[in-house]
Amino acid sequence: MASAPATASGAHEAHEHTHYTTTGLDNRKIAIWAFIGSECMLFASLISTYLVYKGRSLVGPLPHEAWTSPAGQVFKPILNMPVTTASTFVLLMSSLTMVLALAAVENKGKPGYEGLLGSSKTWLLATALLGAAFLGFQAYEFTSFVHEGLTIRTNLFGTSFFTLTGFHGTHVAVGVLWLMSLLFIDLKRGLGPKDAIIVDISALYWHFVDVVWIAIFTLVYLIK
Amino acid sequence: MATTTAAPASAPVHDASPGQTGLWSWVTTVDHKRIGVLYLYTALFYLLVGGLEAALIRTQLARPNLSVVSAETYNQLFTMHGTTMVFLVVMPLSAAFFNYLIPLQIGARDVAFPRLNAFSYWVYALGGLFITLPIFFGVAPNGGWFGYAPLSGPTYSGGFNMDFWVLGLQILGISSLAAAFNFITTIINLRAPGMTLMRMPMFTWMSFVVQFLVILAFPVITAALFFLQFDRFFGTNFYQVQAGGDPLLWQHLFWVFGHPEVYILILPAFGLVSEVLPTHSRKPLFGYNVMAYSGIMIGFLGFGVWAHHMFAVGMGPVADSIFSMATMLIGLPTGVKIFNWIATMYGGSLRFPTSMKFAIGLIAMFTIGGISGVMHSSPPSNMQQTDTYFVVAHFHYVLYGGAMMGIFSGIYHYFPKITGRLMNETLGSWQFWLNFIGLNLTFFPMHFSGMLGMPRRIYTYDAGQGWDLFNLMSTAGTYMLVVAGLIFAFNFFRSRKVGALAGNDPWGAPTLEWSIPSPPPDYNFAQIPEVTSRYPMWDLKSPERTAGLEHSHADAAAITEAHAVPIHEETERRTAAELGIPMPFNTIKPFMVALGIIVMFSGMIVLHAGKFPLAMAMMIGGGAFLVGSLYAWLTSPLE
Amino acid sequence: MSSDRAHADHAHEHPTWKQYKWVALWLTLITIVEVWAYYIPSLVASKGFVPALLAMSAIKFSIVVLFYMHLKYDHKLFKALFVGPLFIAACTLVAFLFLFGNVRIG
Amino acid sequence: MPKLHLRRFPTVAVLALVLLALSACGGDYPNSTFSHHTELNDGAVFLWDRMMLLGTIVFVVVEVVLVYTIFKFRRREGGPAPRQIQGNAALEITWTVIPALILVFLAVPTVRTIFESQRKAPDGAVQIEVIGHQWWWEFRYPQYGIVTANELYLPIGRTANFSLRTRDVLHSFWIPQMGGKRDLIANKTNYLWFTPKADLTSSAWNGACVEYCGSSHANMRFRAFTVTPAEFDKWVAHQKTAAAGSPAAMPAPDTSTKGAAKVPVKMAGMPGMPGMTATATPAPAPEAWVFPLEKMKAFTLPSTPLPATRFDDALLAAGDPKAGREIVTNVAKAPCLTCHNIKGETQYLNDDQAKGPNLTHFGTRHTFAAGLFRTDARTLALWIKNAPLMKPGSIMPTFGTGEYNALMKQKVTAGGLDDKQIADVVAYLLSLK
Ligand code: HEA
Ligand code: HEA
Ligand code: HEC
Ligand code: CUA
Ligand SMILES: [Cu+2]
Repeated sequence: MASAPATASGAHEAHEHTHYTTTGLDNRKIAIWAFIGSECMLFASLISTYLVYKGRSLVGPLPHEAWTSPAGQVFKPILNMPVTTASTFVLLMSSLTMVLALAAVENKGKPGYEGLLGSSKTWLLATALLGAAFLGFQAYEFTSFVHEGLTIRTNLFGTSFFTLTGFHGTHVAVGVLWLMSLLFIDLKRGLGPKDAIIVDISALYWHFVDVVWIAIFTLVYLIK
Repeated sequence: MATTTAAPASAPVHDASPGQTGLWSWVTTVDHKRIGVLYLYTALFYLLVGGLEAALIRTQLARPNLSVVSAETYNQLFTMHGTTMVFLVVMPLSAAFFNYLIPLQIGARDVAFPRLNAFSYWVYALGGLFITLPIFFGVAPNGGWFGYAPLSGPTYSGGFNMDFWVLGLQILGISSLAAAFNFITTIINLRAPGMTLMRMPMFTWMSFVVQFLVILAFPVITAALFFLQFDRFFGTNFYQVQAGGDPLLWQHLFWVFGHPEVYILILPAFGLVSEVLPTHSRKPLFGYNVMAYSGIMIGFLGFGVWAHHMFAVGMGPVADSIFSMATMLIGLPTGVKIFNWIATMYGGSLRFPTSMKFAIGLIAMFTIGGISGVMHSSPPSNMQQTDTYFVVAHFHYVLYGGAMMGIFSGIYHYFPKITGRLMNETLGSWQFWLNFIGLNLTFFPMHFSGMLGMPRRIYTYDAGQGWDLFNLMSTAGTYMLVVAGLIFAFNFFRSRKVGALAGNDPWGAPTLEWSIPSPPPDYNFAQIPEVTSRYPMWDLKSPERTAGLEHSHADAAAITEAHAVPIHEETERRTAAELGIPMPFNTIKPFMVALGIIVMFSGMIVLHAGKFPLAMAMMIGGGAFLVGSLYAWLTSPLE
Repeated sequence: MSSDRAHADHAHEHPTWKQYKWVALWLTLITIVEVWAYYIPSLVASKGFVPALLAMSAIKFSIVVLFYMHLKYDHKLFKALFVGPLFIAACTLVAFLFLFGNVRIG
Repeated sequence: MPKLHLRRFPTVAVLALVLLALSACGGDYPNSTFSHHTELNDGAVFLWDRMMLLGTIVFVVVEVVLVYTIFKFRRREGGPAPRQIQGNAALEITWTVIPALILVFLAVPTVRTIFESQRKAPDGAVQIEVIGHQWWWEFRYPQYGIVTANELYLPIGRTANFSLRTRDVLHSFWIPQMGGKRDLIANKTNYLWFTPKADLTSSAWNGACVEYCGSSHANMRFRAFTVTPAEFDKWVAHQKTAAAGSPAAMPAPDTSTKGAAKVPVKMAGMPGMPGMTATATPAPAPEAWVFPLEKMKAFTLPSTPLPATRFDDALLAAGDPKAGREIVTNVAKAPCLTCHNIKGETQYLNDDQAKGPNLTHFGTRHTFAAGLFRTDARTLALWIKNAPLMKPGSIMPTFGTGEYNALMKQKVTAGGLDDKQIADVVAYLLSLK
C-alpha cells in the first residue's frame, strides 16, 4: 500500500487510495474553491485599479474617446469591439466545451455517452484550442494597440488596461497548459470516472477565468 | 543560514521516526511537526534579528541628537524591524503552531498537502534571507514597512533597497497563501470522526479564521506589489505622479491588506491563550460558541475598516465617519473575548506556570493596546495621534503585549509536547517579569512622547522638546526586553537537553494533542480517535468536568472508514511501518521549487543592476528549474 | 458535518447536456444584446445603460457559476467558500469607486 | 513549580503608571497636543477627554476584575473543584451591550466633530499655500504675493486657511499646539484651517513633517509664529518688497542720514556674530518687522550638532556682501539662482520650478534648512560648504572646494567656492533682511 506505483496523473497531492476525509469531499476540490475565492480578491483589486484610473489619463490614446495630442496627432478610440466580441464569444464557448469534457470523463462508458459526447479528448482539445484562440485574439489586440501608440507606459489607461487584461491572459495561458496536460494524460492512458476530480478542478479554474472575463468585458469594454 | 544549521539540533529527544536525522532529513521532510519546528527555529532567529534592530533603534533615540547610526541606516533599521517582526517573526511563529498543532488538535495524521507544506516553509526561509541579507550591505529596504508611494517608486528610491522589499514581500506572500489553502483544506476535511466544527479546539478555530484572512488579504497586496514592481522595473505609471498616478491607490490597497493583516497577527495568539487559560483554570472555556463567532466577526469586520490608517489624507467627512464607526465596532467582539477569558478563570482553580503568566499578561496588556486603538478610531482626535509615537505605543501593546505574549505563552505550553521536556519555570518566571516590566517601561512612555508631539520614524530629535525622559525610559525598557530575550533563549536551549521529562500530558489539558506521546511519533495517532465532545481528554481523565457538556457519537460509517477508536492515551512508540500506516515520502522537490522561485526573483534584482544576459539566464534558468521540479513533484507519488 | 457525508460523496447530480446547451445559448444571447446596445448611442446615453449592462453581466456570471461550475448542485461548503470571498471582493470594489470619487453619493 | 510572583503584578504596574503620569504632568511640554489654542484643538481635546474617561473606566474594570480573579481563585491545596460553567448568555449579552453603549457616547461627538472641523473655512481667512519638498517647507501667501520658507507667520484671531500640496513625495503638516495634521499628497490638494485664539500672545511654535518622506524626514521641521494682526501687517508689508541690493530695490529713494550710497549696518540680533558689520544698500520703506529673536523660547531654537569642519571666524567677519551678491547672482560664478529665487534679481525659474527655498528675505529668518539650524554666519558658512553633510540627503549641493560631495561620490574641484568666497556669500545672505 505504501508504495503504490506512480500514476503520472497530473496535479496529484493526495493519492490513489482514498484517505478518510471529514466531509467525504476531495481535498483538492476544497483547495481549488478556496483558491478561487482568493482569486476574487486579486481580480477585484485589478479591476478596481482600472476603474479608479478610468478617465484620469493625462495623455491619450483612450479607450472610448478620440484624442488629439498637443502636437496635433489624432488618436482613435482604441478599443476594438468586433474583435473583443469575437474573443468573448470564443471564451464563453470554451466553457461549454469544458463542461462537456468533464461530463465525458465522468460518464465514460455510460449509455448516451458513446459518441462525440463521450469523447473527452475532443472536448479537452476543443477547450484548449478555444483558449488558445482567445489568447491569439488578445495578442492581436495588444500588438495593434501598440501600433496605434498605446503601450503599458503610455498613460494610466495603458498601464492599468494591459496589466488587468494581461493578468487575465496569463490565467488563460496557465489554463491552456493545464488542459493540454490533461489531454496528454487522456491520450496516454485515457481518463475515466475516477479521474473526474482532476478534470473537475481544472474545469472550475477554467470557468472562473471565464467568469472574470465576463466582468472585464462589461466593465472595461462595454461601459463607456 | 543559521536556520538550517540550528534546525537539526532540535531533533526530538527520543526521535520517534527512525532514520530521520541529519541535515538532509530536515531539508526533505514533509512531516508537519518537523516543518513546524523549522518554522519555530527560523522565526525565533528572526526575532533575535528584529529585536536587535529594535535595540539599535532605541539606542539611537536614547538621548536627543545622538548619532549612533546614520539617518540612512536608521531608516533601514525601522523598515526592516517592522517588516521582520510582522512577516518573518509573528506570522511564521503562528505558522509554526499551525503546523505543529492543527493536525494534532483535529486528530489527523498530517496536513492535507504535506509537500505543499514543505514548500511553504522553504519559500519563507529563502524569502526571509532574500529580504534580510541586504542589510549587511547597507542596501536594505528603507521605505517604511508600508512602503508608501511615491517614495517607494522608481523616482524617489532608485537603488536596490526597495526592490528587495517589493520582491521579498511577493515571495513571502506565496508562502503564506500556499500555507493558507493547505490549512483551510486540512481543517475542513481532516477532522477525526465526531470532531464537528463546534468541537474544534479554539486555537484551531482562530487559525481557521486566520487562513481566510490570508487568502483574502494577500491577493490585494500581491496586486499592489505587482503594480509597484511594474513601476520600478517596466516603467508603468501606477504610482507615478507625473503621469497622473494617485499615491492613495497604494495606500488603500496596502491597508485593505494591512488591517486584516494585524488580525492575522493577533488571532493565533488569541487561540493559544484560549488553550492555556482553561487548562490552568481547570474549567472549560467560557462561552465557547461566542468565542468562535467573535473570531469570525473580528475577521469579517477587519475587511471594512482599513481607511482608519488614512484619516489624515483628506478622504472627506463621510468616509471618515463611516470608517471611524466601523473601526469602533471591532471593539465589541474583541471585548467579548477579553471578558470571556476572565470569566474562564473566574471561579476556576488557577495555577500559574509561565504559560499562564503570559496568557494573563496578554489579557492585561492587549486591553491597553485595544483601548488606544479605539482612541485612534476617532478621526478628529486621530489627527493629533497619527504618525506619532502614540501610534507606536498602540501597536506595540497589541503586538508585543498581545501577539508576542500569546506566542510565548504557547511556546511554554507546547514545548513539552514538541520536545518531550518541560521548560524551566524559574527562568520562565524571570523572563515573564522582565518582559512584563520591560514592555511597559518601553511602550507606556511612548503614549506620552506621542501626545507630547513626537513624530514617529525620526532618527533624531532636538533637545528641549519635552521628550527626553520618555525616550530614555523606552530605551531602558528595551534593554530589559533584550535581557528577557536572552533568558528565554538560554532556557529554551537548556531545557531541550535537561528539562524534566514531560510525559503525554503534563498540564492536564483537554484536547487531543495531549493524548499522544511527547514528542509525537511521526504518524501522530496510531489510531484515529473518535471525538464525542469538545474536551476529549477531560472526558477520559476527569469526566466530572465535562459531564454538563453535550456528547454524541459520530456516524458509524465515518468511524469505520477512518478506523477510529474511542479516545484513549497512546503511550506505546512504534514505527509507522510496524503499524502499517502509510507515511508520505521525504522529498527534496518542494525545496527545489522554492529555490527556483528565489533564483527567478533574484534575477529581477540583477536585471535592475543592468546585467541583462545574467538576469535572463537566472530568470529563465530559475523558471525552468521550477517547472521541472514542479513536474517531478506532481508526478511522483506522495506515499 | 458527518451528516453531510452521505450526500456529498457521489450523490450530486450534475446538470446535463440539455442544460449546458441552454446556458450556452443564454450566454450568447445576452452577449449579443450587450454588444448591440453598445452601438446604439441613444441607449448608451440613457440612464439605464450602465445598470442594465451590469445586470446582464451579473446574469451571465451567475449562470456560469451555478451551472457550469455546478455550484447549484454541489456541496454547500463550496457555495460558502465562493460567495463569502466574492461578497467581500465586491464590497471592496464598490468602496474603492466611492473613495476615489468615480461614484458619488447623490 | 517555583514560587508565585503574582503579588508583584498589580503593585509594579500601578506604581509604574502613576510615576509616569506624574512625570508627564510636571514638566515642560512645548509640543503638547493638549493645548486649547485653536478651535480645531478644542474639538480634539474634547474627544480625547471623553475617550480618556471612558477608556480609563474600561481599563480599570478589566484590570481590577482580572487581578481580583487571579488572587481569589488561586489553586489551594484541598480546595473545592471548580464549578464547570460553559458560558452564560445573559452575561455575554451584557458585556457586549455595555461597550456598545460606551461606543455610542464616543461615536456621536466624533461624527459631529468630523463634520464641524471639515466644513469650509470662514471668510476673511489668510490663505496660505503649504508646499512640501524633500526636506523643507515652502509657504506662500497668495493674497500678498509672498513666497517664503520654513517659517510661518499666523495672525492671531484670524483664520489661517491652508491648502497643502507637495512637489515630490508625501509629507504631513503638523503644528502640535495648533491641532490637526494633514497629509500633503501628490496630485491632490488638501485643506486644513484653524484660528489661533485671540488670547494668544505673540509667540513661536514648533511644527514638523509627520509622514515619512525619506532620508531627512526627521529634519523636516518648521517654526510657526503667532503674531498680532498689526505685527502681521508689518511683516507682510516688508516681505512683499524685493531683496536688498537687488536692482529692483535700487531705485528706491535713499533715506539714510549721511546721504552716502552705502552705510555700515549693524547686524543686530544675528546670533553667533555679534558686532559683525556689513555694508548693505539701504532698504526702501517699509521698515522690516520680524518676530524678535529674544521672544523665541529655547525649545524653538535648534541645537542640532554641527559637523567638525572648522571655518575661519576672521574670514567670516571680513565677508563682503557685495562680493557675495556678485557670486550668488551670477550663474557663471555659482549656480545658486538655478534653484533659488531672489526677488528683484534675475529670475531663471518661476516659483513652481524653484528647487530650493526662496531666499529673498533670507536674513529675516531665524532658522534655516527646515528648522534644523539657527541662522548665524558660521553655521551658514558650513552649510554652503557642505549642506548634505549637515542634513543627510539634502538636495542643496556641496560647494566648498575640496569638500566631499556625497551625491557625486567625489571631492568638489571645479566650480567650488573657496572659504573667502563662502564668507562673502554668507555676508550677502545675511544681508537679505
Ligand atoms: C495585533 C495587531 C493589532 C490589533 C489587534 C489592533 C487592534 C486595533 N487597532 Fe490597531 N494598529 C496595529 C496593529 C493592531 N491593531 C498596527 C501595527 C498599527 C500601525 C500600523 C502602522 O502605521 O505602522 C495600527 C494602527 C491603528 C490605527 C491607525 C493609527 C494611525 O496611524 O493613525 C487605528 C485607528 O483607528 C487602529 C485601531 C485599532 C482598533 C480600534 C483595534 C481594535 O481591534 C482593538 C479592540 C480591542 C479593545 C477595544 C480592547 C478590549 C475590549 C474591551 C475590554 C471592551 C470594552 C471596550 C470599549 C467599549 C472600547 N490601529
Ligand atoms: C510584531 C511586531 C513587533 C514587535 C514584536 C516589535 C518589538 C519592538 N519594537 Fe517595534 N515596530 C513594529 C513591530 C514590532 N515591534 C512595526 C510594524 C513598526 C513600524 C515600522 C515602521 O514604521 O515602518 C515598529 C516600529 C518600532 C519603533 C518606531 C521606530 C520609528 O518610528 O522610528 C520602535 C521605537 O522604539 C520600536 C521598538 C520596538 C522594541 C523596543 C521592541 C521590543 O519589544 C523587541 C524586544 C525583543 C527582543 C529584544 C528580542 C529578544 C530575543 C529573543 C526572544 C531571542 C530568542 C531567540 C532564540 C531562542 C533563538 N518599534
Ligand atoms: C540643486 C539646487 C540648488 C543649488 C544650485 C543651490 N541650492 Fe541652496 N538649497 C537647495 C535646496 C533644495 C535647499 C533646501 C535644503 C534643505 O533644507 O534640505 C537649499 C537651501 C539653501 C539655503 C537655506 C534656505 C532656508 O531657508 O532653509 C541657503 C541659504 C542656500 N540654499 C543658499 C544657496 C547658495 C548660496 C547657493 C549657491 C552657491 C545655492 N544655495 C545653490 C538647492 C540648491
Ligand atoms: Cu516630509 Cu517627512
Ligand atoms: Cu488597522
